[in-house]
Amino acid sequence: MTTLQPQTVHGAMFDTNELVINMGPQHPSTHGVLRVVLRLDGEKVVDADVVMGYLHRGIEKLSENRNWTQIILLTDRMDYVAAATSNVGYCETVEKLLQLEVPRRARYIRTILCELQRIASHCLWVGTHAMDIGAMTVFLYAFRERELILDLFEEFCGARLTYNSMRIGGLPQDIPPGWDKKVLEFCKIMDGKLDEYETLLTHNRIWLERTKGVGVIGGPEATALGMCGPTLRGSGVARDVRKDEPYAAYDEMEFDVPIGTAGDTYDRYLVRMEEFRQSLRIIRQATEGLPEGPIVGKVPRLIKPPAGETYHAIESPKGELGYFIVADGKSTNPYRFRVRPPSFCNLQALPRLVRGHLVADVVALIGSIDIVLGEVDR
Amino acid sequence: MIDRFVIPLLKILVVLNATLVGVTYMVLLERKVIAWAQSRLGPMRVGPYGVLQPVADAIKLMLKEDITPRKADRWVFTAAPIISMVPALIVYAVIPFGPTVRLFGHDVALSVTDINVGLLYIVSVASVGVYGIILAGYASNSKFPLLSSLRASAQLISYEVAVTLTLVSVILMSGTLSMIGIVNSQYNARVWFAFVQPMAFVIFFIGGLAETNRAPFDLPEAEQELTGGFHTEYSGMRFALFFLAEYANMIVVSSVATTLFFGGWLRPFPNVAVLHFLDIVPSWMWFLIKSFVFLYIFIWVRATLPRYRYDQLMRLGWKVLIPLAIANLVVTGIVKVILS
Amino acid sequence: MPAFITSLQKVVAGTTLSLYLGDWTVIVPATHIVQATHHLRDAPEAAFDYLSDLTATDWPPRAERFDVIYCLYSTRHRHRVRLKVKVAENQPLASVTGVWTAANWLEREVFDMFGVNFTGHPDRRRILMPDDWQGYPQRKDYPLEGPGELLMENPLDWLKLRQAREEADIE
Amino acid sequence: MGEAIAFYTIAAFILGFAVLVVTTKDTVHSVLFLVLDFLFVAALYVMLGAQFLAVIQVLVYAGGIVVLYLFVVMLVNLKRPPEAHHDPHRRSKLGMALAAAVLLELAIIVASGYARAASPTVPAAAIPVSGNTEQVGWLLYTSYLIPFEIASMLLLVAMIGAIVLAKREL
Repeated sequence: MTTLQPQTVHGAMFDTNELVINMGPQHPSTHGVLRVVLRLDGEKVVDADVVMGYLHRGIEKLSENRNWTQIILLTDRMDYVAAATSNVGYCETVEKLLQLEVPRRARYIRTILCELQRIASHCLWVGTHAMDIGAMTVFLYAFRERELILDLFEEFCGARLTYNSMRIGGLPQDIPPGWDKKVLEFCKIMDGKLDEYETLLTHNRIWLERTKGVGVIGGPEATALGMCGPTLRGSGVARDVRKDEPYAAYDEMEFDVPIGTAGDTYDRYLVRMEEFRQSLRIIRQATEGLPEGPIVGKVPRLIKPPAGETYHAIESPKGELGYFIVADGKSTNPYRFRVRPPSFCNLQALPRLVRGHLVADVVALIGSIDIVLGEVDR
Repeated sequence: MIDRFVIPLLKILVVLNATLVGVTYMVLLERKVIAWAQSRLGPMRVGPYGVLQPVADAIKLMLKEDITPRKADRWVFTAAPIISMVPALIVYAVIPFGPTVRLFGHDVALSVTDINVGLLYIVSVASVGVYGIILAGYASNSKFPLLSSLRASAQLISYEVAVTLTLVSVILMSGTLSMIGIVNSQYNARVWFAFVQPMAFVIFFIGGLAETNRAPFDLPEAEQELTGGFHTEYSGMRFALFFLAEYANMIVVSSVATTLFFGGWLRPFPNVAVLHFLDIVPSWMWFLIKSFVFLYIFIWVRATLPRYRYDQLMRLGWKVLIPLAIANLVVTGIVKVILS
Repeated sequence: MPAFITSLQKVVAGTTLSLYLGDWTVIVPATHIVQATHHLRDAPEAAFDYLSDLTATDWPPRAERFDVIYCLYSTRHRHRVRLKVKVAENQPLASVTGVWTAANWLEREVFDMFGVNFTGHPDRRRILMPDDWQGYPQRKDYPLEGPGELLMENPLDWLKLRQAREEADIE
Repeated sequence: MGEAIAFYTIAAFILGFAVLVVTTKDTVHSVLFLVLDFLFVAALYVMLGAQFLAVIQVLVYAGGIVVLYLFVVMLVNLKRPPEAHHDPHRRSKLGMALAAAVLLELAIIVASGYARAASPTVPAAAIPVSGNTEQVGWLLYTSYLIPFEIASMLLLVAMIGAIVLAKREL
């Protein structure tokens, strides 16, 4: 059921009828099960309504009935292309509630994992985004490199997609011997491959024509719309949780936050491409300066935070991933578990972005705001 | 009797079968070349290096359920794939694969026929092919195919203008509309027309990409936007016909480009006696090699470039290619008058 | 105490404060929410231009059973505050979509999950659950198994639903 | 003999499709029959040795103009309310009378036309070029230059008019 109805457009001479089409939930470029109802005047989008919930599994409700450790596994299933980041965010929130100190080595490894995850997620983004605009080779190139990251994760925790790679207070296990060498090796490979993607896209005239001036949104408007992450930074707002409210070991890292100027699809693309490089920079620093020491803090046998609530945000590849958790101090599960999903908040901008553009731009914009439906619907 | 009936029929048989086999292998070639471009292997399971993949594809498509949507326009829905396939095949009637050769005691021209308006024949038959796409979109009674068929027909009609104008420049150079005549005039002029009409060739090739709905102009079947385009509702062999028609059209564009701009069956520098040893490669082979190069470029472009947007495509067609083609035509005419 | 809280207390009467784990929480009377949020967004010392999150918590035995929580962030000053409002079931709560457009979907989600009665919302529909869903899943008294489905299996509801689907099909 | 058979077959098809064009209920089908009609007319031209004209017929009419017809028919909502079919101002008798008059005129022309052979305006000997296409070109740019230019002006006017009508803002 949707609110969009086709209307009659009155022209000077003729009246024409609008067309309402359903993009999704089964559509090759809605990145899963998103459904966008478009009201079209010819090929021009007059209005769009986003319908979601097809992947709603009630993770928030589920978590209120699981104990604190079991929830880590559920957080994997939200942003499934960046599962480790969700793990880190959740564990840190609980650590904040428990007022638990995490060892420095664990924080460093978390940083490395988060940044590897960011590269993996951005690989998927650049691949699908380019594919949506018709450049299909980039997709396979990006997946080739994502594969290397998945191998690294597999070596670290045994899983390739849903890692369950964190524990409250630290890590489940230390990194395998030689893993840090492989990470550095990967950084070297990735440097060259990034240039390869950019050769295919950044100065390609068709790519420029398809992305420049498409979905322009200014900084203040984007902020008010609750956009976050690279999507917001593309509009020139230097908002990065890693810099503003540092977590893990980001306060010890040196990196820049790239921001765009025009706020269009091309700037969002450039921001993310630069983020690849900044992530590599962080990984290098963290791997080379990896301190020795324990990997788990002083975690109580029974995890039962005192009554209270907190909101803690981290920078996931998609943007600000926040956890709002209420503990009642009595039971061994959270009283309220709330996720602030970055994809959801970015997706909210979609109707605003597509209005007045063509059907082809809709897919470009869905790609440009980089959503994962697992996280939108939870 | 033999010259009048048997040889033409044999020629039709050979050309038709060669085309169909070529088309199916074109599909394999495309999959392989794109796979190599994307650091993959492509089909490898059916036969050594996947060479029997087209056979498997054909069997699969023929055995698939043939679905007609309930609210579709049944007759038109059935006719549409045929309408798009037939023009793609009958165009081959006028394409010369080689000069007249002597085979088994008969003089055989290596083309099905040579008519004095051959070039116009190709253009007009190709213009009928657009019906297949429009009708497929209409008859499916579904919104995405309809949008796609509108895009396709607008695209075909627009680019046809530019392409036809470039052909006129070639006609001015050759003074004939016969395909064989055009090749012969390139022999007499001692130069391939691509070198005297570079602009026309570039416009023709871009227009050819657009007319065959190939990347970066594959908007009508942009699956990322229109979930498959005008053949969304088709399945089985009817879908295959659209698919084959596209590849057949690609071969047509490559053959026409070869004939008009790259000397058809002529070897490089046909008038230079020193290069006589090149004749060891038969003339029809030269034709195939040249066409193959174009087909390869078709695939290469697809693996490399993103897709244009509808309005950008139209702008390119009407505001860039057509004015350039007209300018090229006028300049050609003026130069021709001055030189004669 | 941050300056914006002092100034908020001057503008809105009846606020309560708490500080836990370094986060400030301000409890505002439900009737003053728009006023308070407007102040927090526009006052130069506050400048909360970013609505990080908007959510709710259900505390069933309490008369004002819902806490509606606004997590605010300022991109200029880089500080946070949590605004909290207590509302009873069916008690109208003014929407803050006029303050931050981001509130649109977040409020829809709170409505969908808790049934908080937002007034003045431009597009108050369910967002994650199907439009014809009964009940509000995130409430503490929402059955965890069985009855939620049974609500849908009420024969009359089923008939209505089926009829609606058939009509949609015909279109 | 063979030629006559071919001619009458083609003529029968042309007439048959023409009847189908006006009698078919579905407008899109009717346009499709029109295409078939044009294709058979082109075949008739080939029989007359006018290959150029045949090819142009297919290119311009079948491949170009009717495509636009199809566009219009497909996109314009043709489902009229039933009362529109009973036009109170419909004058079927007047229509019949006009049709009869036209038929009569045609009959007179045919009957009298067979008596004297039509003389070509330009004798074939006056054309200095050979070949089908060349002859058409020669005639168009010599004896029929003014009609040709007027026709092209007319098309230009029609084109501009269409743009003015359709464009929402110029």
